[in-house]
Amino acid sequence: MDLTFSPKEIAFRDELRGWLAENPPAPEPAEGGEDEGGEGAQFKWRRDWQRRLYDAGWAAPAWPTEYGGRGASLTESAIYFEEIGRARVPMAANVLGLLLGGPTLMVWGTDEQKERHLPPILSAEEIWCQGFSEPDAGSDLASLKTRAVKEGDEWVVSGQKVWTSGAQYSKWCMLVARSDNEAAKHKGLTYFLMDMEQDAVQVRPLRQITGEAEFNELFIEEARIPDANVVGGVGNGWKVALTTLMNERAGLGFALQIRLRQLLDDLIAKAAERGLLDDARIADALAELHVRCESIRLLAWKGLTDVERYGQPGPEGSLVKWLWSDTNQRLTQLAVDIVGPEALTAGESWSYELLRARGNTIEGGTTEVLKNIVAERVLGLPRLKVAA
Amino acid sequence: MDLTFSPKEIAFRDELRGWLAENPPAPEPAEGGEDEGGEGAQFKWRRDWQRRLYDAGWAAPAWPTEYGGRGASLTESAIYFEEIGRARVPMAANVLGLLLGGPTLMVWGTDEQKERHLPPILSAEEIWCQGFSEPDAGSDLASLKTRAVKEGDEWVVSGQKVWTSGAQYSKWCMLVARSDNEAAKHKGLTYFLMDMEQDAVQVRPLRQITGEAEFNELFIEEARIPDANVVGGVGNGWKVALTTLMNERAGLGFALQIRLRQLLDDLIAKAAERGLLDDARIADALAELHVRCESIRLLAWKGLTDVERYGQPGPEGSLVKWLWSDTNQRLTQLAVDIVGPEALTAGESWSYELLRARGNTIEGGTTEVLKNIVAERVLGLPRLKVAA
Amino acid sequence: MDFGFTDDQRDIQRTARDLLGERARPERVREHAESGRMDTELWRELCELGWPGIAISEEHGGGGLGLIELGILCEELGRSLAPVPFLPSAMAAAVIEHGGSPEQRGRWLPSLASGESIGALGTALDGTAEFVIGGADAQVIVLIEDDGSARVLAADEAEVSPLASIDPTRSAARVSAEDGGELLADGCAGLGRALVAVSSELVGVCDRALAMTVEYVKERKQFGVPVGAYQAVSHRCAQMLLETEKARSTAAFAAWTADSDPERLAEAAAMAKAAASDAGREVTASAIQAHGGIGFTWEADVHWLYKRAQVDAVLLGGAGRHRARLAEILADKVRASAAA
Amino acid sequence: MDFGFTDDQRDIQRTARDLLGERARPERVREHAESGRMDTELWRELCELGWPGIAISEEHGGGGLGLIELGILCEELGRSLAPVPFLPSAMAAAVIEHGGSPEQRGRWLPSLASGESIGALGTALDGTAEFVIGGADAQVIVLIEDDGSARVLAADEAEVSPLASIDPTRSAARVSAEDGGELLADGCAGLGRALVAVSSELVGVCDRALAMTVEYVKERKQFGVPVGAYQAVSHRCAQMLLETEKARSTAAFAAWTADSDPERLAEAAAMAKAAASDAGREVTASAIQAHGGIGFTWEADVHWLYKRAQVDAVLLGGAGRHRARLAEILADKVRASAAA
Repeated sequence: MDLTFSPKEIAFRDELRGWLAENPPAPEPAEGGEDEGGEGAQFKWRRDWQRRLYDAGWAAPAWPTEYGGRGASLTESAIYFEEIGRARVPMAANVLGLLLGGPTLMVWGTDEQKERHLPPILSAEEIWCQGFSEPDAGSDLASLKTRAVKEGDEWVVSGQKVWTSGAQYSKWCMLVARSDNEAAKHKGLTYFLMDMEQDAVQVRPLRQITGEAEFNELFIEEARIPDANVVGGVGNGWKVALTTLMNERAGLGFALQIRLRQLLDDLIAKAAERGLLDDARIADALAELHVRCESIRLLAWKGLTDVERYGQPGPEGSLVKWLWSDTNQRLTQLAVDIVGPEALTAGESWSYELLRARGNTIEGGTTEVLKNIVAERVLGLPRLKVAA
Repeated sequence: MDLTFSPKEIAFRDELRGWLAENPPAPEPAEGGEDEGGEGAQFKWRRDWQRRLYDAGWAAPAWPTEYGGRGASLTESAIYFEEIGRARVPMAANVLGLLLGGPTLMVWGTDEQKERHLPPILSAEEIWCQGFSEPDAGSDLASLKTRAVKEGDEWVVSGQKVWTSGAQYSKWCMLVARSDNEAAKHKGLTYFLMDMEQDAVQVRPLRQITGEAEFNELFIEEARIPDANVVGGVGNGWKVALTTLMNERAGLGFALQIRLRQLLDDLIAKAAERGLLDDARIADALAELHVRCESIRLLAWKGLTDVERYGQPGPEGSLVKWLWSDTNQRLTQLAVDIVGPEALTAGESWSYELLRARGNTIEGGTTEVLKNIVAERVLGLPRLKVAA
Repeated sequence: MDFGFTDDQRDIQRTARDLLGERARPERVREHAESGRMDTELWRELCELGWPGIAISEEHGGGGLGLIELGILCEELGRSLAPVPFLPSAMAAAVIEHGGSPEQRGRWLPSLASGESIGALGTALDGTAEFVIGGADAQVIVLIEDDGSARVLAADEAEVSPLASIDPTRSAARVSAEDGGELLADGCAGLGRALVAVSSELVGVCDRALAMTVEYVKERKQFGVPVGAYQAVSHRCAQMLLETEKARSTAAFAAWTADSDPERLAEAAAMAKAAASDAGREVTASAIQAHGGIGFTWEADVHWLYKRAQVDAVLLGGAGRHRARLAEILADKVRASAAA
Repeated sequence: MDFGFTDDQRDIQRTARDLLGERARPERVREHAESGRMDTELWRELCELGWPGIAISEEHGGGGLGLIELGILCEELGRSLAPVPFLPSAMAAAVIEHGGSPEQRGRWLPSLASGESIGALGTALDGTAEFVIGGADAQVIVLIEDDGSARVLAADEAEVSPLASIDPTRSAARVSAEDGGELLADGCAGLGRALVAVSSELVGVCDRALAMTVEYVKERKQFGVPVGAYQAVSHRCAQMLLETEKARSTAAFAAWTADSDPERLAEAAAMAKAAASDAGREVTASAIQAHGGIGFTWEADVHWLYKRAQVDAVLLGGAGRHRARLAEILADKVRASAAA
């Protein structure tokens, strides 16, 4: 057991930290203000920021050097996200392309696909979005209904997707659709790259309880996808999608964990300012959040050790996501008690955090699904078979 | 809405309270010390106490006057249990006969059965126990395996029962057994009165985590039961047993609720003595227990209103039992923090309460089963059908 | 001992529910919430029906009914989230009626009873209340200071700065008045009643959140069966019911004490607010979770309940503050019994 | 950054688990618990293997290993509930080694390292410790007062009254000594290590409770399927794992700081004890519940884990006390950063 960084890792961290200090992002623009191309000022800001990361070689350090990354180790990659979070810089515009699309192509893509797609992902020239969820499928990937029918060397795709973030800015969508109605439920799926720039694809923003629209619905009516844009082979979509999902939590976890730490530090400072650290009830609740925050950090790093020692990330990662989301909800709720009713003023950052946190236990795997995963895959408990 | 007692109810309460004040039970004997007939000193004490209640007409006020009760209303019956709890007198020896056996016979028994059995139940001359649960059935009454086979005008019964309290002192057992293997699961059950005084019935004490043995296992090997001891008809055991179970919680709930109140008052006094009411964390936890205690009291009385207005007790009673058991566990756990490690000394009453409380969420319907009942019968949610 | 409503009370409940079911449909509530305006048409209608004055004495133009009846209306309004300033106005009236002099009652209550004036009640520190529900619409504002003293002010005697609360079905404002207004004889006498009113509203919010959830999870299927069949969901719903019933029973008890056993009101009101504040937060959060992704959307409407619950939960002090108050009452009892 | 054990550490873990799996079978533990005697035979064997001295410096006859290795043994002993006084003895040794003078270390440590003496550690008020684990078997008793001062006493210098703890797998006593004994230079220096030791034991208790539960709910059927398939049970098990892993990760971190970053030990030890105390109570209570009626019986053995967890949870202060300590540390940090 050694909970220190190696000299190489420290050098990596210091280089990044130095670069971030010398290259602060532009000030965050106000919400709204769509420009001519329909790109919001906020998104443009994030795209500009990714370009600067790209120019400096910091857009995707975990990618192999041959694809423009730095071949960073898992630990270095975690350090990268910790530092990105710590510096409070914006999220790279093409985060889904960098974290999910790119890595999925590296595993399953053809040489042509890699050559064609990886460079514009990295440079934020082409934004990617993810079309997995459907309104009627929820946590149940195997019951997807979007249908793909082969016509010559094209696929004709119709259906509806939901929870696609960044769809309005995206050139490509990682789409999972049913290409074979006869095959067993998850065997008939195929993974496509769908060009978003066609009339057959309509994007409708999905407003959430915070009032903003981070996500979208996609309405797809006879969209055309060339056969060359199948990833990983026809009928293999389930497996390819799992690769994407596996990558989903790994890196972001470290950024989220740091964000939680920052919120907690802000809250402790606020409590101190109001003299509430002398209230044993508040002090107890804050200390409990501190313990949880540290547990999340430790469990995240421990998960990394397991990957480095035994290969693939284990389902234990579900514990981190579960604990993080629950803790963020408790933290933002406690903030209302510490800050006072003013925290419930719209536009106040605490009120935003409170509302946004409600999504944490739903997005990226509901807590209920995570508990199922833990029970079945970590503890080996029998799977519940239900009869209709 | 009127949360006061009527003059008649107040008179009832005052009469009982006066009688209890003038007729305190004998001092509680030490544990152990079996007498010749195998009756523990504690049980003899409880039997003597019931005889005194009986002589004064206070053994079962809810029973109709024709059977030796007072025809007390539901509210008076609740008052009875509150006062019994408040006076900290022992539990009547034949509590299962008084609360379950007698009332079940009154609904389902023949005139001969009532005449034969009700008087000795009331006087504690013949003690009753309940033989429903089985080792492999748990919460699933329909899967009982104890078998009853008709031979002439007798039934021959074999099987195993568990969680029968007071079996070693009992003359009669309310036994549910499978009398028809062909019928659908819960249709093949019959409710019997089994004479415990036969060699075919062996009682083995079941030691629990407190070290004592409140409960027993019954091993039944070809016990004989005359056909005249069938209650409610052959094949009707499911319905008859439900009558018993319905009665199980109604009265005792009020005694338990008062007991909880007393424990909480003791704990608050202890906290005050140690200056811990000034600790905001402890004060908060105690106040929360106070709110829960009061909610239990209110919900229990509210349930009674519903019965008086709409007939049968509703499944809302499950809420009271669930909340009570959870609260008692929290209370006894908090006691350890308030009293200190001394509370973990065996023989200390707080250590007994802590250990005994663990059974509360299991006995008389596990919390999991109660939640199922609330979900299905109160909220009308669909029942989960599982496939093996 | 009877926990049920009287026939009259049941009539009030049924009438209110029917009326609001008709006049405060979700679309209408959303429309007003999105534009941040109160529903003046509905408010006028409620005023004509005498709702604002239901618990104000007949002497001052009210209906002269009790807190149980007031609680019934609060619960129904909470259930519908109707965008009207009923609760703040009723709370202000309660504090004036039970803590004011005969002159003050005569001066302020009639217009509150008729709905001609809208009232608001806020807790202040040195003359400033940071967050007063209904404050932006009010003509009559009562400020209670930390020391328990209370003043009634006409809105133009105070500096009123509207705030955008997360719950736009009701206005909010920062209210500041260093001096001015009339000191009430007993600032706290009506506070218990105000606490019961907001607790009752929270009961309505919880009840609706549970009802919406039950309806949703019976329909929504996952892996081929309604999600409500899964224990992860069904036990969550059972827990929501338990929390709601705890809040409901303590609020009902507190309402009863107000009219029939006022010495116990302080304790009962603290209990009710503690139970209702916790229930409001937990039940509405659970409602969002049980709705899954849909629950996080603006369109699902369940978030309005969450937002109302969040605001009500801290109104006149959160659960923690009321449990602290209860602990003081419990400590007093211990001291009293030790002295006896 | 590596959270894994070294090969040597894994060897220690495996050897300990194998040995205790053989020598501290449930029947044997129950037999000793029921008769209230320590397992002297097993203790002798562990002494021969050098267990009691594992973290005592070689200079004083110990193995000179670190707190991670000590924690591994504590965890395994917690898992098996072996009726030996390892934990109290190790805690006493840690406080003497890190807070005593060279003379004191030379006087007391060698016999604790060899197991010739048994140690115990208790927190006292004015010379009296109400509940000292291992106190009835100890020859060397360390008492830490509320003010942080600590004394080492030979058992015959104190009044030792054995107590029947609810956990009879280990002795307990009330220890009183108004004066006498040797004052340690720094009473608190070793306290963090003692906290890590008991936290590690709790991790073992949780781990075993979870393992027993998982095994049971896979086998036990209700309504035709294993109860472990129901979410009410499977999600409970998942929660048990989460609590256990929180305790495990914070205990491991604290053990690591003790050897490699001692300035952070006070904070890390408080975190570990807070997390482990809560986990111990919750996980073992859940284990009983998931076992249903069987779990409430004496024969099921799961209650021994509950009892050990209850005692360990309050040992050297419960979760609440350690969170209060953490809050002080957090407040100090805020003050420091404000001053900077």
